[in-house]
Amino acid sequence: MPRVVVDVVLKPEISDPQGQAVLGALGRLGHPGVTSVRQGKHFVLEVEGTPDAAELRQIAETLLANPVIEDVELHLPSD
Amino acid sequence: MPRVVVDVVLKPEISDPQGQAVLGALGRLGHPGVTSVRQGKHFVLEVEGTPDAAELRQIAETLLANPVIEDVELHLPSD
Amino acid sequence: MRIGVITFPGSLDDVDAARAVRLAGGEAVALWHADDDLSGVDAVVLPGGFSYGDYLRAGAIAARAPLMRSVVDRAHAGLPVLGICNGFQVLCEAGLLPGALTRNGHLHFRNRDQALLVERADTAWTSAYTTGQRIVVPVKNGEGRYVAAPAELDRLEGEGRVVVRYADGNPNGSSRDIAGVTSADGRVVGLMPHPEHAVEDLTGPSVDGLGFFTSVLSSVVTA
Amino acid sequence: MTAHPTSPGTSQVGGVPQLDTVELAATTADTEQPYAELGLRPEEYQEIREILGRRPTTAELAMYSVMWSEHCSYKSSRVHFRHFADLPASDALLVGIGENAGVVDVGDGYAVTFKVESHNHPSYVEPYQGAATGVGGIVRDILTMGARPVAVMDSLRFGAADAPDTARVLPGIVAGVGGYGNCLGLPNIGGELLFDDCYLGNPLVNALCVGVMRHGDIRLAKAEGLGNKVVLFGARTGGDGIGGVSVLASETFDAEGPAKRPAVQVGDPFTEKLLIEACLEIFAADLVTGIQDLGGAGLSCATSELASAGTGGMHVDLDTVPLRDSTLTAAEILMSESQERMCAIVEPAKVEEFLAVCRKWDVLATVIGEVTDGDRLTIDWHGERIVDVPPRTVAHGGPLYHRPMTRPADLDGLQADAPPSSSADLRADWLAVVSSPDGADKSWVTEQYDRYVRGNTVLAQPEDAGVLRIDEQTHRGIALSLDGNGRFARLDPYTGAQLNLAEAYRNVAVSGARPLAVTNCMNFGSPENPEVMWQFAEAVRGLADGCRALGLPVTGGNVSLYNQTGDTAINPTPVIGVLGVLDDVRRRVPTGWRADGETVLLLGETGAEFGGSAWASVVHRHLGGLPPALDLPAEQALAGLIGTLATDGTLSSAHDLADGGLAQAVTESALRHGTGARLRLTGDLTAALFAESVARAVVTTTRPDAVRAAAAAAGVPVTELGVTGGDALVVEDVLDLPLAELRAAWSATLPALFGSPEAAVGTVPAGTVPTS
Ligand SMILES: Nc1ncnc2c1ncn2[C@@H]1O[C@H](COP(=O)(O)OP(=O)(O)O)[C@@H](O)[C@H]1O
Ligand SMILES: [Mg+2]
Repeated sequence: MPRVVVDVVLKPEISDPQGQAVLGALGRLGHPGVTSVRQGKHFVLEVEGTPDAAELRQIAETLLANPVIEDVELHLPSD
Repeated sequence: MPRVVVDVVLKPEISDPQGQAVLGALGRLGHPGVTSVRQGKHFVLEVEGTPDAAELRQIAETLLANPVIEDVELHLPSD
Repeated sequence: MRIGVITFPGSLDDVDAARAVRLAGGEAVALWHADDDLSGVDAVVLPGGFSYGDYLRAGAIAARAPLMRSVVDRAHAGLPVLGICNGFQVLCEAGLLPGALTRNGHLHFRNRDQALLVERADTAWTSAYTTGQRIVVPVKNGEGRYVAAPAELDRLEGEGRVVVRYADGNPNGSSRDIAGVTSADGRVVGLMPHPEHAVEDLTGPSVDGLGFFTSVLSSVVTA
Repeated sequence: MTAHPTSPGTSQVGGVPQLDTVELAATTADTEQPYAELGLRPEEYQEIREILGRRPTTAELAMYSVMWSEHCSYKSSRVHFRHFADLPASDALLVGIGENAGVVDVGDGYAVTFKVESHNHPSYVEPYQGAATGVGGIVRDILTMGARPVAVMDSLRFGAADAPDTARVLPGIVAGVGGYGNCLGLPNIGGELLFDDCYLGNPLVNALCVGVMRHGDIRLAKAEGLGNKVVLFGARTGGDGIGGVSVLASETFDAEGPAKRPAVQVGDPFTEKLLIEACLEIFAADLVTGIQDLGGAGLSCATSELASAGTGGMHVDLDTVPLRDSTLTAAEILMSESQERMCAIVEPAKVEEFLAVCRKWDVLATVIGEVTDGDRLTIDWHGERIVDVPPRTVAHGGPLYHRPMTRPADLDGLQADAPPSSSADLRADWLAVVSSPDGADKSWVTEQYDRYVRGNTVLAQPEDAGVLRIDEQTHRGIALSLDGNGRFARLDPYTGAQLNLAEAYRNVAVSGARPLAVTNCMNFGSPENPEVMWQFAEAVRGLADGCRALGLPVTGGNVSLYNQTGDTAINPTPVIGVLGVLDDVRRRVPTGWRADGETVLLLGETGAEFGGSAWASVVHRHLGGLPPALDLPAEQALAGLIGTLATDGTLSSAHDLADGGLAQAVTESALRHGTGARLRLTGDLTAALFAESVARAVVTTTRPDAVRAAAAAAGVPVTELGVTGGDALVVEDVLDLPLAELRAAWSATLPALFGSPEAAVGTVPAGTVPTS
């Protein structure tokens, strides 16, 4: 069954306390080489038949992400 | 600066209430073609210098994910 | 005066909102998310809770409920709508109010008695207060950090759309201490703190929250 | 589905996997079965063979093994419960021990059900989900009785506050308790947070839930009525937690944690919330004849318990169970501890309506079987019979051990080792006690819990007891307290259990309520250690004797054994919950001082009792001597006195004295609303401030003469301590503690250890941060 992956990330201007917390923990645990962490969401969808790119883009942009604060990366099976 | 992406997904046998809720919403919103949704976390790390694959794997598997319930997919810049 | 209180799957403070409506002197009408019609109510409250578990994003799935289409249509025609906590999140997700509510800056759920300053005492839900009045009501949320692009925040401030602001400390890292905002016409109000938990001496930190519910009664009468 | 050490697969016959049926089992007596791996002893396996007259099938073996585990069968502890059963009948008790939870009459036709349960080992393995599913499980027990769950409480114990593993488990456990309860819309109205080295590697997570119903609404877990349908509803069944709770809770962890690492369950509070609303609608429409939640041992437990409590048998078609993972074996489906599931017995004519209510709430519901005549529980899978057992033997036929018991060899030495009895610096000791992790402000934890939801919370943490209104017209209400003290129980488990009971009773009484009934969670080490078994037996005997003296029934509870790391057991830790009733919640008595100029009185008598005290522990790192002397008649007199004074509104505040003595109590009363006091103490000042003598409370009033008169009539000694007011706690000629200094010391401790909630950056590793 075709799998579609959607990654949702916060817009750069929106602060990300979860990413910040991870970055802080990495520093304390001795990984100073990591200089920035941003945390987003990762969706894996299974689709029946041929995925309809337009429909999936609409799902990703209007339901899976909130366009006020988030951006979307859509990975269709052909990608 | 090199970017490393880590996707954290629930192990297949662990239930995913969040994915279930999204799937339910998709059904109600008229997208019956999507038959399964799993929700995970998506981390984008920026690393200074050349990323050390072993160190990053350790970070991903012990800090970003809880190995009791989650699996990790690590995408290094060269991937 | 009939005030509808919508129950979504996972709504929790619907019983509290209905009680607050009754104590204010209104009639609380239970509305169900899956229905289409608002049963002719004069105003609507979207209560707190965790609709759909707050899975995906707080309020995101509830904002797409069938009844919300009617709420959006009627709100554009001036129906007073109050969103409390999860209800505020739903109103933002439904596009009735600007901005978004995100994970608290400290990453914890936070329940405490919170001081607020009322900045707009002329909306449908705040006319019982005076501008600058200080009130104390509970705040309790895990995703209550109000955010919007800086330019959008400037615009909202410029238009006087901030209804209540946190005082004596910001419980969740909200931009510019914003606790609640209104639509341009002052009929739709959303806030993270819970006025419905401050309506009785016995159970609340104060009775400061009752004003939201008495306000709408007079606003409906005069509308 | 990855292979699991405790999940028996299909049997191999000539290298070909073949379904293990009853028929096959009857003809293959010699097939080797992995009973030991499943936690059964050879003689237990033998007994199963005798019961069945053949070897068990793979599926039957799975059922017996989980149901006969320590966790589900109470095989080590059950013989000691006769002490509870022997208690005199109580008029208030509507349903006693043996059901999912006991039920108590609280007047005006209302009934209250409450119970406390442990989720210790799962919370160690996965703090957030372990604690969350602990709350979920106890809520379903309460729901099953027919009640609307109305509040939760949590009692938490960790290793040293600054130990790295405490930093690993505490934030997740607190977030899990809050995450689940908040999302269900249940106010958290109290609990405990304590630290002791003995809990390192074995934290205790005990959760209590309380529910309210009308007398007529009580439901029981029984399958009756030939032809009635068995309906499974709630979440799908998955491969999570197979053998989880039961196996995990019936095993000792070594330093690396559990040897077997069962898949952990992930809680879904949203589904549970829908389950609650659907059940309450189903109850209101009278659509079930019996109901049972699925907790430990999952379907094995629900089907065998329902069937054995009923009059007939039961047949289940396992292929109808909705699965999340189609590769599960029959045995795995029977053992799965997937959360948020319930099982109901429904008359055929009501099935459609039942399913319609479930649809309304988006709850998946499936008819999986029916009540049969005869007395067998039969289960089919892929058209073959894989289970055919007498259900009682699974549910209640488990082994009963009379484990050997010996008084701990070190106890005499421990009791002889009395703590110091005099303070070198009262002021420094005071600050040390109230800023110790046990004495410090708990709001770092309790602010993560919703206390307001449902709008009936009259008192919640940090008050002595949680108080809830249950009727808005009559103002009837209930009070609850949950208390334990592992130090007292370590020094003397018999007296210690009674002291814990006395403390919970006192907490309920000082809030203005009349104590009515008791629940308990017994947290102990390995029952295979005779010294631990002795501690357990003594604690149970003590609790029962205490309840007899106070005239209170034990309505139920839970036993958690194997709480130890390697060979070292935790302190014996009975956690006791007491339920009380208030005829009018407007008469509740809070702990805090609000007004200046009120008289501060001490009720009760103080002796130089420091054994097991917080002061000895914090200041001298000492545990030894005898715990304070028990005086249950004095507790009753104090409770009666405060009840009288609450009813006529004479008291402005009341706060019981327990851990940390008077110093701790007045610190809390003063800091509640920022009102100080001037006190004058006489005699032995160390005892006056830090002794933990029982049956005491500090009260404030504007009518001290009325209090004195009532106390004299009740035979309760009264000492005038001073007057409220000012911004310091002053003990004349002894010390002066500005409230600002006191508050800084008291409130800084937990944020310093676990991260300031104001800081944008948390301390929680991402793996334990839930993504919602
Ligand atoms: N320490 C105890 N004191 C009194 N009753 C107990 C205790 N431990 C268990 N019980 C009772 O034994 C019965 C079975 O307990 P349990 O198997 O934990 O129930 P459930 O599976 O419904 O959670 C219940 O009635 C419970 O209240
Ligand atoms: Mg049960």
